[in-house]
Amino acid sequence: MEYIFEGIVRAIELLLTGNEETYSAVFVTLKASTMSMIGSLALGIPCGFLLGYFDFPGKKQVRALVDTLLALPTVVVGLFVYAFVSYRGPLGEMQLLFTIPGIALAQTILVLPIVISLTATAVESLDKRLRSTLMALGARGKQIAIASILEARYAVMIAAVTAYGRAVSEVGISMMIGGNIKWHTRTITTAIALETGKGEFSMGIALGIVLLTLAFTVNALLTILKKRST
Amino acid sequence: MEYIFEGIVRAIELLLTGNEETYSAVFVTLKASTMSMIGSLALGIPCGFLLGYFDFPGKKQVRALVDTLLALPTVVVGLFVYAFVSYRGPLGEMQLLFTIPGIALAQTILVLPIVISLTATAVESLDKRLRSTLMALGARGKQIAIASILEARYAVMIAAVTAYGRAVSEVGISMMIGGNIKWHTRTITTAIALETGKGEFSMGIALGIVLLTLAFTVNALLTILKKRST
Amino acid sequence: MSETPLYRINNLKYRYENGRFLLHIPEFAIARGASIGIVGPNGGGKTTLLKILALLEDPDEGTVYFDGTKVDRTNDAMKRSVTMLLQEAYLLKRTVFENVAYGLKVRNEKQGLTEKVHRTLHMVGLPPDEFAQRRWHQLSGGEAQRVALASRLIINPRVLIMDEPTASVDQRSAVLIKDAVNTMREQFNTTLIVASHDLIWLNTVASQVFRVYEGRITGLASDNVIDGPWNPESDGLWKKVLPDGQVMFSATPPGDSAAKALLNPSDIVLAKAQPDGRDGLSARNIIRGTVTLLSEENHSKKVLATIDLGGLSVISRITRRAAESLHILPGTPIFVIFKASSLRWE
Amino acid sequence: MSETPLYRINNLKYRYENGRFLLHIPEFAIARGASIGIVGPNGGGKTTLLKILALLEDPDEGTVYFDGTKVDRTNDAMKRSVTMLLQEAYLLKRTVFENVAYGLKVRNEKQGLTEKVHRTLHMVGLPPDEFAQRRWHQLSGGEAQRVALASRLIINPRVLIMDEPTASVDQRSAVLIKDAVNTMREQFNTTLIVASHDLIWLNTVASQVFRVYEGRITGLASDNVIDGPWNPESDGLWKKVLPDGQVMFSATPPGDSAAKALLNPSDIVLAKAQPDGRDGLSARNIIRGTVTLLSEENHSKKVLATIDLGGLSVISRITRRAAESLHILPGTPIFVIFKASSLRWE
Amino acid sequence: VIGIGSYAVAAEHVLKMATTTSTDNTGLLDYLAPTFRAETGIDLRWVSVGTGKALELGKNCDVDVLLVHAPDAEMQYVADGHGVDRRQIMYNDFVFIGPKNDPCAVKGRSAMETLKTIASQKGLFASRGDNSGTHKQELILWAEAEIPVPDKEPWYIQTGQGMLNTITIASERNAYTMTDRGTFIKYEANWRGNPPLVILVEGDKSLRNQYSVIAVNPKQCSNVKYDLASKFRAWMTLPKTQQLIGDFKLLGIQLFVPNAHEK
Ligand SMILES: Nc1ncnc2c1ncn2[C@@H]1O[C@H](COP(=O)(O)OP(=O)(O)OP(=O)(O)O)[C@@H](O)[C@H]1O
Ligand SMILES: Nc1ncnc2c1ncn2[C@@H]1O[C@H](COP(=O)(O)OP(=O)(O)OP(=O)(O)O)[C@@H](O)[C@H]1O
Ligand SMILES: [Mg+2]
Ligand SMILES: [Mg+2]
Repeated sequence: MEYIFEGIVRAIELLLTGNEETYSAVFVTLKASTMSMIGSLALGIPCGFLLGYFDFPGKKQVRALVDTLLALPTVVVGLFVYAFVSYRGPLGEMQLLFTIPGIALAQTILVLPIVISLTATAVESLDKRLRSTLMALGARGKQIAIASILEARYAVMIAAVTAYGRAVSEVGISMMIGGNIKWHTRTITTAIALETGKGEFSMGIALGIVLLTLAFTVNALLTILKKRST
Repeated sequence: MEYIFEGIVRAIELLLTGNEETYSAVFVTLKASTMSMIGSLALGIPCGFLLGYFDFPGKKQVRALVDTLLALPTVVVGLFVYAFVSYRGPLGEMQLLFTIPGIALAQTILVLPIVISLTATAVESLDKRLRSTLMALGARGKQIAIASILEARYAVMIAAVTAYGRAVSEVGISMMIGGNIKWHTRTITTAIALETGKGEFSMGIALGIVLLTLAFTVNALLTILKKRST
Repeated sequence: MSETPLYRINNLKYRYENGRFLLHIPEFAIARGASIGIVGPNGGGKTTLLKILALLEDPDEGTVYFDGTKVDRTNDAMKRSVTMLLQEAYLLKRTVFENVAYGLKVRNEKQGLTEKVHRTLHMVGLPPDEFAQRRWHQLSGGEAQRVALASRLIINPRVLIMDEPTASVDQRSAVLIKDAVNTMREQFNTTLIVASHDLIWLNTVASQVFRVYEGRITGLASDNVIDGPWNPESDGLWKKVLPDGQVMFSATPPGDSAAKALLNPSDIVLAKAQPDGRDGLSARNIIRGTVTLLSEENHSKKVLATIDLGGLSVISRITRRAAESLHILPGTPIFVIFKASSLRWE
Repeated sequence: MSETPLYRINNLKYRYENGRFLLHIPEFAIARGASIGIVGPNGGGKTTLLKILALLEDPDEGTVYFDGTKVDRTNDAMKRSVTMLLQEAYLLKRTVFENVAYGLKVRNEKQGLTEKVHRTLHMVGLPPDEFAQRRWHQLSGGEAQRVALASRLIINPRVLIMDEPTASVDQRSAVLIKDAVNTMREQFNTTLIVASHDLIWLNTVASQVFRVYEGRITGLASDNVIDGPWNPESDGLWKKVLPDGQVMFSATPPGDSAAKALLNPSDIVLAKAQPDGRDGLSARNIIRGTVTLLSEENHSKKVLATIDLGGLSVISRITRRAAESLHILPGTPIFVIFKASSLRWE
Repeated sequence: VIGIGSYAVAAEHVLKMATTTSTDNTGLLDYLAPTFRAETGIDLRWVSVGTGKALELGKNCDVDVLLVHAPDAEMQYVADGHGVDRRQIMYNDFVFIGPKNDPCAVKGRSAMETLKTIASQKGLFASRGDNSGTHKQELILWAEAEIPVPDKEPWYIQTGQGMLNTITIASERNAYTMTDRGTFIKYEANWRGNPPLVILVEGDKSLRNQYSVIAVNPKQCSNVKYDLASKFRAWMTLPKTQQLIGDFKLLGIQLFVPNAHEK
C-alpha cells in the first residue's frame, strides 16, 4: 500500500527535479508516440472513412477482421515487426531495430485497428442525410471524405485519443523492437516494467504518474486545438 | 522471418490437436476477460451515459480525466491493484492475488476508461432531438438512459469490442496479479510473454494466432447477437 | 376550482445562449380544454414557447403554473400529463410499432398494447399491416411525421402540444389528423396547443389563434401586420409606401419608424369601385388590390378575403351578405378601405 | 438540338429493399427551362423521383437521359449541374456562412464569396448581420430550412430540385422564396422541379403540376382522385358510396373494386339548386356539397372551387363568368354535377 | 476442464513460490514439480519474476518460499528478518559470450580482465541493467576490476530486459555480454547450433551463479505455509533430489550443479 504514496511523492520529485533518466524516457515516449500517431491517423482515418462510408461486398468481413485486430497483443506485433526489421529480415537494411522509428512503426500497426474501427463507426453513425446533402452540394471524392470526418470530428478525435492512450501505454513493442536501451530507446513504460521487475514498486508507480501527466498534457493541448477549430 | 510461418503452422497444430496447455490458457483468458467485461460494461456504460448525457459543472474536467486514463499502462494498474490485494493490502483477506478474479478486477479498472469514454462519445453524438423526444414521450430516469444507449447501440457495441480487445491482449496485469502460474492463471498473453522470453518466437506467434482466433470467435458471436437484436 | 386556468404564465423570460432572441410573456393563461393555435413568422418564438409549455425547457425568469401549481420539471406525473410533437419529428431507431408503443411502455401500460397501436396507426392513416413492422428509416417524410404524431396520440395526454403537425403531410392526412385530434378533445377534453403556418388548417382545430412575434404574444393571429418604414407627413399623419407605390396613412405616431402596425380584418371595408372623392368618406386609406383567396372562418362563419395590395397581403373579414353583394371572386380587382386611426401599434 | 428535352426517362423502375413500393415511370420528359411541380399523397414517390432526377440515386431498371446523354453518376460535371433541397434539410455542423459557402468552396469558386453568401442570405430573408455567424443549431425550424435553400441557390445550378421547400417556412418567406426562384429562372433559364403539398404556392412557381401517386405519374395534379371501393350496380353502372351516404356512379368498369377514378375539374358543373328530375339532364351524378375555398388558377385565370362532398374533397374549375353568376362563396351549399362517363381509371 | 481440473488440490497443499526466470525458462521446475508432488502431496505453484520482485513478493507475504540467485541481496534479506532458513541448493555458471571474430580478443581471459579489455577498447557490451542476479554479478565484477560502471558510455548497452532478450540485442549489435549458461544453451539451440555469438570466457571462479531456497519468515507473515516451505527446502536438499538436479539436461547438456551439502 505505502509504495503508492511513496510513488506519488517520487513522481513529483522526478518531475520537479528534472531527473535526467526520467526526462530521457519522456522524450523517447513522446517521439515514438507522436510518430506512431501521425502514421496511424494518416493511414487509419482514410481507411476508416472508406470502411464506414461505402458499402461493398465483403465489408462485414473486413469490419470483423479489423475488430479482431483490436485484440492484437503488443508482443505479437513486436514479434511480427521484429521478423522484418531484424538485420536478417527483409527490412534489415533500414536499421530500424532498437530505434525510435522502429518502435513507432510497430506501434502504428498496433493502433491502426483502433483508429480504423472507431473512425468507421463514427462515420457510420453520421446522419443519413449528410451523404445526400454533400452530393447535392457538389462535393466529390476527397471533399466528401473531409466533410464527413469534420462532421464526425468529435468521435474521430476520441478515436485518436484512444489510439494515443494505447500507443503510449504499451510496453511489449517498446521492449521487443526498442530494446529498452537506457538513454536511447527506454520509454516510460519499459522503465516501469524494469523498475517493477527490480521490485522497485514505488518507482513503477512514480513513472506511471509521469506517464499519465504526459498523457494529460497531450490531451489538454488537443482540447485547446479542438476548441479553436470548432 | 521463418518463425512467422512456423508459428502459423504451430497455431493450427495447437488448435487442432487440443493441446492441453494451450486450452488451459484459452480458458483462463476467456474466464478473466468475460468477468472483466461484465464488470466494466456494467459500471462503464451507465457512467458513460451520465457523462455524455448530462451537463454539469466540472464535466469537462471529468472527461479529460477519463481520457487521460486511457493511457493507463497495464503494469501500473497491476501495481496499483497489487497494493490492495496483496496479503498486506486492505483487500488481502479476499485472497485475490494469483487468481482469475484478481486478474478480472484489475482488467476492469484498465478498460473502464475505454468503456466510459467511448460510451460518452456515442451518447453525445446522438441526434439532439432524441432527448426532447424521449422526455415528451414520458420516459424518465433509467428509461431515458436505456433508450439513449439503444439508439447508440452500434457505437456502444464497438466500445465494448475495443475494451474487450484491450482486456484480452493485455499482459502486465495478468503477470503481476495472476502470476502466470501454469494450469491456473496462465493466460494466452502471459504464455506468449513466457515463450518469447525463452526465445520460442514461433510459439509466441502461434499463441498470438490462437488469441486472435479466440477474439474473432467472440466478435462473431457478438455480431450474431447484434443481428438478432436489431 | 374550475376557474384556475390549466396554464398561467407570469412574467416569463427565456433567452438562448449568445443569441439576441428573448421570449418575454408578461401574462398569459390557457384554460382547461382550450384549443389554442399559434402562428407567427419564422424565428418568432413559437417552438420556444411550446417547449416551455411542454415542460421540456425551464424559463430563465418568471413562473409557469400548471394546473394551479408551479411547474416542477422533476415532477414526473406532471411531465407525463403533457406531450409534444416536435417540429422536426425524430423517430427512435426501431420499428414503427415500437415507436408508437414506446409512450405506453414507459408508463407500463402494456394491456391491449397491440390493439391500441394498430388503432392509433389507423387514426393517422397508416394501415398497420403495411407499416407496423417497417423500420424507422423506411418511411417517406409525411409517413414519418404521422408515426411521430401517432406516438403522441396513443398516450392520450391531458395536454397535446403540436409544432407544425401538418408540415409535410398531404391534404387527406391533414384532415385525418384534424379529425383524430377533435375526436380526442371531445372524448377526453384534451387541451390542445398547436403552432402552424397553415392558418386555414389551424382554424379547423383551434378556437383561438395567437400570433407570436419577436418573442412576444402580440394578439390574435387574424390581425394584419404592416411593416415600416413609417415617415411623418406634413398633416400630422404617418405614411408608408407600398411596394407598388400606393400609400397608406396612420393617424397615431409609431414608436419608431420601423414599427409594425396591426390592422384588424374587421376594420377593412371592401369596395368594387373607387368611391369618388374623399369628402363623402371618413376613411383616409383607399387602396387598390386584387382578391387572391376566399375562405371561410370556421367559428364566425364569416368570409375571409385575402387581398394582394401590389406585394402586401392583407386579410379582410366580411359578412357573407356583403361578400355576396360584392360579387367578389379570386382575381377580382377591389378597393380596400380603412381609417387612418384603425392602425394600432404593437 | 433545342428539341432534346433536358430529362428523358425511359421505363424507369426503382424499388426499396424489402418494401412494397415501386416507382415505375414508363416515359417522361422535362424540357429545358421548364418549371415542373409535383404533388401527391404521402408515400406517393415524390422524394424518390426527385432523388433520381437529382442524380442522387440510380434507378434499378430503365434509363434516365440528361441533356441527351445517359445519366452517369460518376460524371462530376453532370452531377454538379443539378442540386436538390432535401425534404428534411440537413445543415453541416458549421456556421450559417460556411453552410451557404460550401457549394462554391467545393467548386473552388472563391471569388467574391462573402459578398455572394450575403446576397443569397438576403434573398431568403435572413439578414447576414444577424445570421451569418450563427452555428447550425442556433436556428428556428424555418430559418434552418431557408439556410439550406440558400446553400442551393448560391450554386446557381442548371437544374434546381426542391422537396417541400416551404414546409416550415412562414408566408412572407414563402413569397420571398417564390420571388428568388422566379428571378433565377428569368436570369439563367434554370430548370425547376418542385414537390410540395402546398398547391396554391406551387401554382405560383410551376407552370405544370404533375401528380405522383403509388409510384406513378398519374397525370396532371388538378385531376380529382376518387378512391374505391366500387361495386357493380344492376344497370351496368359502378357505384361508390360517399362518407355521408350519397352515391357516385361510373359508367366504365374499374380494373378492380379498389381502383381509383380520376375526374377532370373542368368536367364538373356546379349548380346552386338541385336540377329537378334526372330526365332533363344528361349527367348521372348530382351530389350535394359545400364550397370550402375559392382560388384562382395562375395560368388559366379560371376559378378553382374546392367543394366538400361530406368528407370527400373535389375541385371544380369554372370560368369567372360562371362563378360570378353562381354567387358562390366559401360556405355556400352547392350541387356538383358530372357524367358517369367522365370518370376515368388510372 | 482440461488441465485445471486435473490439478485441483486442496488449498492447504499448495505451496507458493517466487523464483527467477532462469529456473522456469530452462524447464527445471517443470521437471522437478511432479516428483515433488508425488512424494510429498504438495502442489508447487511458482511465479517467475526478476529477483528483486521475487524478494518483494516474499516481503509482502504473498508467497511462501523463494528460489533465487543473488547471494548478497539474499543475505541482506535474511538479515532484515524477511526470510529464514536460507539454504544453498545448486549453482550454474556465467559465461562471457561475444562475436565469433572476438574483436576485443578476450577469449580465454579471466572475467575481470575481460571487462577491462572491453572497457579499454570500447567494445560493445550489453548489460542487463535490471538488478537481476546476473546483473548484480556483473556489477561485482566491475567493482573488482576497479572500473566505475560505464553508465553513459555509448558502447555500454543497458537493456533492462531478460537474459535471452539481452543476448538477442547483443547478437543484433555484435556485442559482448555475460550470461548464465542455461540461457546460452537455449539461445544456441534456437540458432540450431550455429549462433552469431559464442562462449569466449568461462570457468572463472568468480563466475559461479549460486541458487538458494529461502523460506518467508513466518514471524512476519502469519499466513505463510512455513511447514510446506520447510518440506520443500528439505526435499530440495535430499540426495535423491540433488541427483535429480544433477541429471537435468537441457538439449543434452547438464545445467545445474547440486551443492546443497557443500560448505
Ligand atoms: N439554440 C439556439 N441558440 C440561439 N438562438 C436560437 C436557438 N434556437 C432558436 N434560436 C433563435 O430563437 C428564436 C426563436 O426560435 P423558435 O424556434 O422558437 O422560432 P419559431 O417561431 O418556432 O420559428 P419557426 O417558424 O421557424 O419554427 C429565433 O430567432 C432563433 O433564431
Ligand atoms: N428506405 C426505404 N425503405 C423502404 N421503403 C421506403 C424507404 N423510403 C421510402 N419508402 C417508401 O417508398 C414510398 C415512396 O416514398 P417517398 O419518400 O418517395 O414518398 P413521398 O411522395 O416523397 O412522400 P411524402 O409526401 O411523405 O414526402 C413510400 O411508400 C415509403 O414508405
Ligand atoms: Mg419552430
Ligand atoms: Mg417526400
